[in-house]
Amino acid sequence: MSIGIEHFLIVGAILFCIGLAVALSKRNAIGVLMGVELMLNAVNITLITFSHFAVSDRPIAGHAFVAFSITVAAAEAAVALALAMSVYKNRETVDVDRINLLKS
Amino acid sequence: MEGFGPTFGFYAMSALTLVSAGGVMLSRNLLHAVLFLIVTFIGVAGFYILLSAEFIALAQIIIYVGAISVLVLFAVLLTPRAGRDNGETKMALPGIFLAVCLAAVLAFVINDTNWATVATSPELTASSLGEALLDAWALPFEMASVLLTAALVGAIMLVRTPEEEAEDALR
Amino acid sequence: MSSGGIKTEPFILNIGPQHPSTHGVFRVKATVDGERVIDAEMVMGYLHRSMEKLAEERTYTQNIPFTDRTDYLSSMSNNLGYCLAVERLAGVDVPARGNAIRVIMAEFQRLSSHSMAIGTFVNDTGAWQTPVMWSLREREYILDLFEMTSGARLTCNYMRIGGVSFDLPKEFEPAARKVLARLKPYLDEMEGMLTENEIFIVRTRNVGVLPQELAINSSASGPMLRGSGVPWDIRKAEPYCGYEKYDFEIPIGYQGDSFDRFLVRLEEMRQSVKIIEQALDGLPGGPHSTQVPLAIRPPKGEVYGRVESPRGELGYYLVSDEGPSPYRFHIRPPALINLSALRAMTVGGTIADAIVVLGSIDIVLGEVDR
Amino acid sequence: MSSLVTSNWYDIRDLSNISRDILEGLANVLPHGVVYVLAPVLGFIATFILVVLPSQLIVGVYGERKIIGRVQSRFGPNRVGPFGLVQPIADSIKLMQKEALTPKYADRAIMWLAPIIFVAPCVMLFAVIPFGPRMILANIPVALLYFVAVSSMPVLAAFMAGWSANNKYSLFGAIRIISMAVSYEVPLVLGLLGIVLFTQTLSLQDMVEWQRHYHIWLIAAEPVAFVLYFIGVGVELNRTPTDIAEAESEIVAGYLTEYSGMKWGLFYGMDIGYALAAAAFGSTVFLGGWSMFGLDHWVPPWMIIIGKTHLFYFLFIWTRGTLPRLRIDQLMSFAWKFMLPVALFNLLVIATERMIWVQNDLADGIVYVFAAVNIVLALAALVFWSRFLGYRPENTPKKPRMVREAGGYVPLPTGKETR
Repeated sequence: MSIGIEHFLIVGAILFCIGLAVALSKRNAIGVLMGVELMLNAVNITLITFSHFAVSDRPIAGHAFVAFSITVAAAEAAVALALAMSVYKNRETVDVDRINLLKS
Repeated sequence: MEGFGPTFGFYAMSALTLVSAGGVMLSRNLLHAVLFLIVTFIGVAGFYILLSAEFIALAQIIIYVGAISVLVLFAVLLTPRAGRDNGETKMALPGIFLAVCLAAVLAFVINDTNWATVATSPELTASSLGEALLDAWALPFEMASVLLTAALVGAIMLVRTPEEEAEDALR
Repeated sequence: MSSGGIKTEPFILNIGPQHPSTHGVFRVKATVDGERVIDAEMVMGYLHRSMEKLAEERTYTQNIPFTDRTDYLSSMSNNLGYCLAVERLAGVDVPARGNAIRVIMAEFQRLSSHSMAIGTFVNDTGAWQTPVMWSLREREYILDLFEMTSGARLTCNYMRIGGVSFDLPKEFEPAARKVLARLKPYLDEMEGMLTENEIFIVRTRNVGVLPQELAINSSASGPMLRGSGVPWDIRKAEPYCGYEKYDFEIPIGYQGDSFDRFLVRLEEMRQSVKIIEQALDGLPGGPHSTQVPLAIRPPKGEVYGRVESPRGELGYYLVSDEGPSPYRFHIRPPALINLSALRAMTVGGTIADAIVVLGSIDIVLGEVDR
Repeated sequence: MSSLVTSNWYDIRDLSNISRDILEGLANVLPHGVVYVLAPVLGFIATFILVVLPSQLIVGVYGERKIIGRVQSRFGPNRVGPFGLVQPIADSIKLMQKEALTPKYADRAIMWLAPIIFVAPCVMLFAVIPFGPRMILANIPVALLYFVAVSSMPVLAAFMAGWSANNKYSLFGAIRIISMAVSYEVPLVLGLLGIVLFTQTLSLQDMVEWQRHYHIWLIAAEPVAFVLYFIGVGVELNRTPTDIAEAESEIVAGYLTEYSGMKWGLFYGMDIGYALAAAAFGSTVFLGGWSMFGLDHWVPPWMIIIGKTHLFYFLFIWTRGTLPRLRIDQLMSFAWKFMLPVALFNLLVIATERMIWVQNDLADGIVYVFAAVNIVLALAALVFWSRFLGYRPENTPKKPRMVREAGGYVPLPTGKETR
């Protein structure tokens, strides 16, 4: 039995969909953020998989892309959490359903 | 990828990653969800090692497990006890339905495509990654550093209290 | 972890009654916001043994052991304060040798108590047991001297109305000089280790500041008051036992923080060494005690006698109705009254600061709760 | 790699010979493939039995208690067995007999998991430490990163322990430990980055080879990195003067408050295990690892590295026995205001030196010049930066004021004495 590119891609896809479901369904802003992190990780798995398996003249591109992705994810997590804190400070809730300033 | 070791590793890692990702979805306690998320990150790092990307795997553990999850833990602890449930919104069912549909489509595409793969994977080391980052991707690399600085400043500005702003205004 | 704009719910942290650094069974109900203490309520009385009431059923002489057990780290000073009050009430004179022995013992007691206070204080700042072990080591030598004279190490019960219970043994003086010779380098060592230690300084400087006015208004005494820069010492202000004959100085602090209180205690130990040396040099002969009846019946009246105990002004208020036991027996415990300023000193600091402040007050719960 | 050891199994300078011979012997007997599974297991057990366990019991528990005892002018354990040597075993037997309590409202699953998660990374850390030219369990090319990554795990375990106990003191410990770990990881990694710049490798074995080749230890070449490592790792390990997360006098025992019995014992034992791992890593990177200026030809290299590890560990014990504890905000500002700028400055200096070295194609001896320059710069940075941040030790009065008469106010001195 051998493990090929499809196996890794399937895992990445499932992880992405779980992340999407979490991000779409959670009420807590921090929960939504966790879903987004899961999706980013799923994408990273896919990138590394392609870098490992796919035919390419420059396979290191996948690794480089993942390095950037992790960097951006770190920045994104910091800013998103700061936003959540800031929203909580002003509205005293992190419930995304109740953050509806634009609704009259 | 042949042999018992990689196969076993793959299934073990898949089980670990996907089960704990499901835990993020299902657990009622937000802190449990964060802990499941950490396990997911470790599982993803395991995948990277299976794909012989050790440097990325360890960076994943340092950044995700060591820093991002700690940040999330902090955010959870700073919200009051009432804000620590992990419930769903009204739009949960459509969201989950959408995710399932997407999973089906992706699975179909992945199975249907005839992937062109290499027989022997290239040897990708940390030093080759470093050379690539400073050679082909020098501009994105510098921009990432600018982004990090901007995020740092932005995060600090967002969580500043009115008193601190007043203090700075007086200066 | 200050949370300026974020509305957080402060929570109540019970420091004590079972806690490693409350020096006994004392409880601070601290309301904390993150690490910061925003309110502190003291709860005491866990060790109350109703000594003041019990003392009304016993004769004046029988009450002396009670005073041992209030402040169990400085039993000699407590004995002395009580005996002075009774002597003043009954009009008993103490022979010169008795007074000199009393001074020697009280000052040795101050050395042992301050040594313990500094040790536990540094322990509260987080030094892992080392300073307290060193302090205990030096204290043991002093306790050996007490054992030599009174037969007991901790609760000595040595002073009597009219003098002391036994004369000094022959071997006391050389032994005492040996202990003093040992103490001087130890004090230098302790001073060098702690006043040069940057971590210790940042932990204690500007922590638990007690301003002069507040110190006086809360009627703090002892090293607490002197640390705030008020030169008040009963030994100078109202000399007893012939303290006016000895040459010593009062150390006072700069701004009343924990570090100042530490400095004052350390310097007081040096001054005590100086006093003991003078007393040993000029030790007069003669009887060590005047004979008083065992069931002494002082004339009707009331008296307040006070001494400078290691913790501050220790006062005994006695009312006599010409009976064999006091009609009213009241103690002014310095530790309790020094503790009353705790809230003002801890609020606004962190939890770690509160522990340091509590350590710098040097409380003995046996005295606080009596 | 190195040709200094023979490959005879009796050459105890390299214990891997023995294990290799055992494995080859087994390979003839056992079916094909089994020996490959057996090898890591055997290596793991061997490492654990040979290094971790005795170090931990004899040096970690007994040595620490004995040395701390001497520091505190007492004897330390001297009752159980000769010189009290059996004390650690007696302690662990006692701990196993005790009941491991779980509070009623604790999060049982996490509270049960936390000690296990705390233990596992400790043993993993020893896998990348080279104990000899070939005595290394996993000679992975990114060993330095591996070490940093794995050592960030126990922090999470400690957080889980503190949070799950549902105790306010535990929660304080948990919050403190994660904030400390996040703050100190940054200067620590920046310090190690300077090492990587000089040695051009992430592999610990190659670092040892580098130090052998240039006949200099990296502690001399980069003193700032060593200081950053020592302080940073001390914070992460919760060693005094930075044992803020389990500050006994403040928050009882921090995240360990509600643990008892062998669960507490695991935390306690693994604390020492982590300290030993950090010491082994530190002596590999900074103190030349198993090499010793040619002495490694005569003495088994694993003896040298274990000796250095214990020497390094002695530093931890020494600071623990002598220093008071910092406050959490002071520790944080020390990390961000002092250590981070110094680490960045150090990195700049190292990078410049490396550039000069490479571009001018200088001889090997230039390392000594760089070492001298770095030591001078380290001292200068220490003095200058601390003065810049407002460190004025001469303003702290060392003696109280003295008066002769009681009574009245003595006005407060103005100006300089207050800081």
